[in-house]
Amino acid sequence: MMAEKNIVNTIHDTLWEEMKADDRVLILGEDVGARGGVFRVTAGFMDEFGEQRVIDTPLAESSIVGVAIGMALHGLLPVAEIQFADFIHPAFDQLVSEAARLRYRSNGDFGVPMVVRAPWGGGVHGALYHSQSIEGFYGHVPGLKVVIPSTPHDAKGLLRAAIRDPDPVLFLEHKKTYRLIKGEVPDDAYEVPIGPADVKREGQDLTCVAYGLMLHYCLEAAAKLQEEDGVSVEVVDVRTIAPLDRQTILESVRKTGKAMVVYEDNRTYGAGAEIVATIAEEAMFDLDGPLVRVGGPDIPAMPFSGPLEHFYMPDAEEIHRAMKELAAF
Amino acid sequence: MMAEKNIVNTIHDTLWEEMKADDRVLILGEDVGARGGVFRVTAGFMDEFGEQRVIDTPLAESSIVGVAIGMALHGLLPVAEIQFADFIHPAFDQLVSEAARLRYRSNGDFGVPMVVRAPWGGGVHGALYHSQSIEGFYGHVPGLKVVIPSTPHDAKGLLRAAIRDPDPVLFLEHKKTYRLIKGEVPDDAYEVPIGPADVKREGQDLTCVAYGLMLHYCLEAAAKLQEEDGVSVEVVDVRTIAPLDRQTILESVRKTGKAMVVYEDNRTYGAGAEIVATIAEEAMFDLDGPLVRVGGPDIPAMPFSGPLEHFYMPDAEEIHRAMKELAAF
Amino acid sequence: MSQRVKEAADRHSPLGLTEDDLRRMYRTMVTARLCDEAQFRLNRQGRAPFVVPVSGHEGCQVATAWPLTRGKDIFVPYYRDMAVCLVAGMTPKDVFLGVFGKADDPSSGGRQMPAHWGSRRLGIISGSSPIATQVPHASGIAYAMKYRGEDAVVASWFGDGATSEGDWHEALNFAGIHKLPVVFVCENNLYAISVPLSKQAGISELALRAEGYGFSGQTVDGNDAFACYEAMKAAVDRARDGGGPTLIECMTYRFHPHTSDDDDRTYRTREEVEEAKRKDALVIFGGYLKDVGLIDDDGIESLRAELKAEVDAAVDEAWNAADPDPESALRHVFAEES
Amino acid sequence: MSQRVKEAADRHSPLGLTEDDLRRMYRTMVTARLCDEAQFRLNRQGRAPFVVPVSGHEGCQVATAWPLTRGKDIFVPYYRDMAVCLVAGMTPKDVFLGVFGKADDPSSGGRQMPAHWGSRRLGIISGSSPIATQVPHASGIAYAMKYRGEDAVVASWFGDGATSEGDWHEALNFAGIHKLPVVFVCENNLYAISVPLSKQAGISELALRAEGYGFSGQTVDGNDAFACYEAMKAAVDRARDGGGPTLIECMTYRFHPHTSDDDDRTYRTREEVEEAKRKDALVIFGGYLKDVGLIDDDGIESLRAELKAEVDAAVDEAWNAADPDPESALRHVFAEES
Ligand SMILES: Cc1ncc(C[n+]2csc(CCOP(=O)(O)OP(=O)(O)O)c2C)c(N)n1
Ligand SMILES: Cc1ncc(C[n+]2csc(CCOP(=O)(O)OP(=O)(O)O)c2C)c(N)n1
Ligand SMILES: [Mg+2]
Ligand SMILES: [Mg+2]
Repeated sequence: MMAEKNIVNTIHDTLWEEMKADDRVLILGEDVGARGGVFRVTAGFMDEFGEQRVIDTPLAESSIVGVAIGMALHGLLPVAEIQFADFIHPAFDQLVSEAARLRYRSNGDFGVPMVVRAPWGGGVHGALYHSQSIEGFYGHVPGLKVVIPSTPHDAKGLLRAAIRDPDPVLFLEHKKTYRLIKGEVPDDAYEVPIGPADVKREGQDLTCVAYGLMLHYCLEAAAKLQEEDGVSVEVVDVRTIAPLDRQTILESVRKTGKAMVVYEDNRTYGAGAEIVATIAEEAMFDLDGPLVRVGGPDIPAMPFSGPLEHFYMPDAEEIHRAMKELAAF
Repeated sequence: MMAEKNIVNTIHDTLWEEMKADDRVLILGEDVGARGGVFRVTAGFMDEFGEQRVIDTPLAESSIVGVAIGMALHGLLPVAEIQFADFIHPAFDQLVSEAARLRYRSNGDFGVPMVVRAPWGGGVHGALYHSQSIEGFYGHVPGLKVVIPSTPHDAKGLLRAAIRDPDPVLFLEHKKTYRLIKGEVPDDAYEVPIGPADVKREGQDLTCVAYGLMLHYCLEAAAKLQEEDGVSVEVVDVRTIAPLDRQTILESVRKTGKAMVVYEDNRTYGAGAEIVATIAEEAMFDLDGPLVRVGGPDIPAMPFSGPLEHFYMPDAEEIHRAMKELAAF
Repeated sequence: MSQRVKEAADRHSPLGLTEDDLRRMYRTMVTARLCDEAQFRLNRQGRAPFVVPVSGHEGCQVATAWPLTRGKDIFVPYYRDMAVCLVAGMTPKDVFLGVFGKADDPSSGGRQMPAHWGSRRLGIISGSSPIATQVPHASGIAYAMKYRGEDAVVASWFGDGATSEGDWHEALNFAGIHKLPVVFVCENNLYAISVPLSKQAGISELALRAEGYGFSGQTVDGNDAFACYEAMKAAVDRARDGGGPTLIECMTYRFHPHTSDDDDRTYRTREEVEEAKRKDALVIFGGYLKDVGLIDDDGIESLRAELKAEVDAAVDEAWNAADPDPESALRHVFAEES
Repeated sequence: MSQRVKEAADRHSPLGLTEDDLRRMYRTMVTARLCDEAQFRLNRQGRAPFVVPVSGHEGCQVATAWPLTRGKDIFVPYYRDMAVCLVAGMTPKDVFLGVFGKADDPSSGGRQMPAHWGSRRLGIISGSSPIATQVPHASGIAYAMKYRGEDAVVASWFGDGATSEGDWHEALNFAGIHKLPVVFVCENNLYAISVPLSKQAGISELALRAEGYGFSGQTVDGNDAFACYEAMKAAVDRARDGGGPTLIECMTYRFHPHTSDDDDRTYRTREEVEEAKRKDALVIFGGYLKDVGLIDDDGIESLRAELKAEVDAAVDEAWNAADPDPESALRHVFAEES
């Protein structure tokens, strides 16, 4: 059995099923209760599962994560929601110093089976503080897993895997894909393993690595390039930012001989840098073209006004141009 | 006039001179007063400048930075000390969302002339929470400048430049270099500009890019390789992590045709990734050898026990081995 | 007898408020209300993608901003504070330049969402979206004022939700230790978006926390502009005289959803909202002006009409103003060589 | 008359403390003191690079840890809490395995600095260096206990400096809202390294802050083990009975520098330190045991000798234990397949 769903509904339904299946699972965050979350991801949850399991927290992200860590240390499986990824910064210390280090520092004695969900990304008129990418910060934190589903299918499978994972998982949901991206979601209880990247489109001439909203722009650009110029682009969905699946990326690059990486975060020191560096170190001699990065400009964040936001966001045209150029090299 | 000094004394003296020269400059942090700082960087300051200018703050990093921002917004030039870089994480939000964005979000109307000093780095038996590298996080924050002096000469010049800079500067001092590294420090009032990287050793055969303690290990390894094998290595001191001086690095790589990057931070998604990616994108066709990264392992942080800490830290031998291998390629 | 009544009725003179003050305070409250009505109209018309309402808060905002001295004291508001910023010197046109994200938006040149106020010229510190981050800035500014020996005061405004953030605690603690010239104003509207006060704190009067920082706190009726003014005036004078900080909590209510993106029917009954609207500070303050003979119903009507014309004109001017140049997105990451 | 004196003298029975309790409490305090003396000796000998002293805190630590039930309740200590951890079940050997960073160190296998306690088996939550981060964990654990309907309680210990961190505020606020079974214990030794209480807070009794979170706070003499025990016992019972959190502040003093890396002469007069040592909780508690005839001076001497022999043996065993295998540094980043 399958159903066509968008990503918000998929996450809503998956969380609902997980709550039904295991009462160790509970949800905490700002406005997750009566309001059902500002994106309606937990709509109806409080009525169904009660205030004890669907906790409207005080406006304090550090304690949302810190309290969730405590719950995870005492037998529960908390799923914390940070209302916007931009507001996770006050919890940086609890995530980096505590969640990510508890197992390591206790030599394996303690673990923190916690999921922290955060809607991220731009192109939604959210301005400087409702548009940010944060995977560059958290991907660099050993002990923390960072996943970014880009399709409804992966959203369900990765969320189930994240809730079952014995370690802390930062689960990033791109806001613009929430309702924009629809797809088939199997009814059965499957998991998409945390770790493996996924080839979302097979190709021979060029490898394009991306995740989040940009993955869809890359698929759009790849289709256009196939159509118009007969160039076949392989599009790899990173899917798990950390730990990074180097093998899948390198296999694709070795096959096509050309690689580009696309991400919407500020370009410099962003996640794409590690991917490019990995390819350069491991597969440079398999390349017959330059390594190309398409990323957001190095400005503090995405401005509000339409023209400024549009200036910030990489789009399918820009990606198509870069692909075409690289293919022609 | 010159004097031979170590880095701690240089920073002490430079801060002292700045305080003498401009009463808008003040210092705030934990134990900076009577205690003179846990590394004695502000020893004697409270007696000389008074409690109003040398502020022992409450144990609260977010407010150390947040209050310093307020001071900077109202005509002062605060120099905040975070006792150990590992403890800057609670201030992540004030640094990223506030200090780094105030000028941008106000369209240039406001600025935050603030310096945040933080002793960082490992190899000092500091264990998980007194050994961390943080430049990978903050280098990725447009609006924030991140500098890392590795010699007494640069420490003075960069600190003077940082205090005079109209924007927020994160000033990272490697703990192990504090007393280990001595050098000539001119008495005159010079600045080392924020931005330019510095070729610390000229060479023809290979470029080695590093900063902090690793820079010195690289210089040591380079000398050994010159001596034993007549290989001439050019060692580039990044010195300013952000904004990154790509030009100096690329010029060196184009000259030598071989490049390696060394850093003690966790390897994956660390600052070295951006440097390698930059070289790969801009200079791949000038390379006649693989791009090599030497970095710390991807474990949460440096353990306490001697054998474990030693396992973590890259050292001159390991770097020498990598250099020799690359040179021989 | 009528004499006694008049005296009993006179609440402003004892507070040092002139009739001119009353007129200008009322004008500002009404202007804020009209800007709010206009921005929601624009939002429904699809001309303003996102707006942040002030309605319900105008009384306590104008009354707590009034005791500050423009050009000397500093305002550290949050997004809800349109009326605070009007007192500080912003105009309806400034408000709508922000709403439309235009190049001349004084707060951010269209970079930030509407209602993210800021202006160096007016002494309004640029605010962000993250809640409570501005409160430590106020403490730092107050420290600088004291350090520089200025006879100035800084005030910071925030909501009830903001009091839960670590930054809020750290800011008040720092201010208390150094007895800084700062006034913290909590606009307690009983909700942080949908989260009710009972889930925000284990107490019902947040002003209670001031004692834990070594200064005094006071809870006042936010619909009673005079009560708000009296508390704020005393706090500002005390701060200016070296008496240290004060926490003032104004019990108020937000008439509209949290923002144009919110649907408050999921968490507030209509009865509760209607009940609150019956205590509208604007109506109460207008009523007082009538009682003391400063205005009558016709006067209120014509004033509304006059101000509405102003607001409508501001909307048109702002609407026709230029958008930012796309390339300008690259500017002001760092200071520019001048 | 002597009857009345005896009653006056008997402080333990009314608290439900048996003579066996008193003996074991005293043993634990003395053991902690002896471990402290040993670790500083080792530090001077260059055998222990870094040690964290407990001396001065033993009384309030043992007394506040005592009311918890091992195997059921949870301990969330900070680095100063050697005596808390001895009550929880750690042994001197465990302490020195940590001091020497050995493979069998139960807290971290030599990965963390000494005094970074932790043991799932003993119900001691692994602690880090960052101050106050453990306090929200305690609130989360307490929430889980309540959610699971356990008849358990969690206690979190921290210093005076910790109360300034945002995390501390957020943790207490959360606990107060949900009336959680948690006790917050502040070991107020008047300094955070060198920063005196007057620069840490605008108040002198931190327990005052509890009211701002909707529960009660109490300041007790940390040198009076019975006062500490009485307050803690009441708080633990209240928490277990659904009465919610309590903040207990024990006024104590650190006899040694902050750590072996510190030099406290820069910020504390020797007179102040000597004065504090004259109020040593250990001596006072021993004195009480003598008053009630449970021990005499010879007994105290022989007990010290007996325990010192134990500690010295523990030092030797720990010293001779194996170091961690270097390669093992790569383990436990994530859960390992079992
Ligand atoms: C750090 C942070 N977390 C979450 C948000 C999302 N958010 C915006 S406003 C708001 C509620 C604020 O409530 P309150 O402080 O009471 O002010 P009010 O809107 O009621 O005036 C929330 C949760 C945010 N902006 N910043
Ligand atoms: C977040 C953080 N900031 C700074 C430090 C450095 N530091 C370690 S202990 C300490 C003082 C703690 O004082 P207090 O909480 O009173 O506990 P005490 O040591 O007095 O028992 C400081 C500043 C730290 N460990 N963590
Ligand atoms: Mg509110
Ligand atoms: Mg202390």
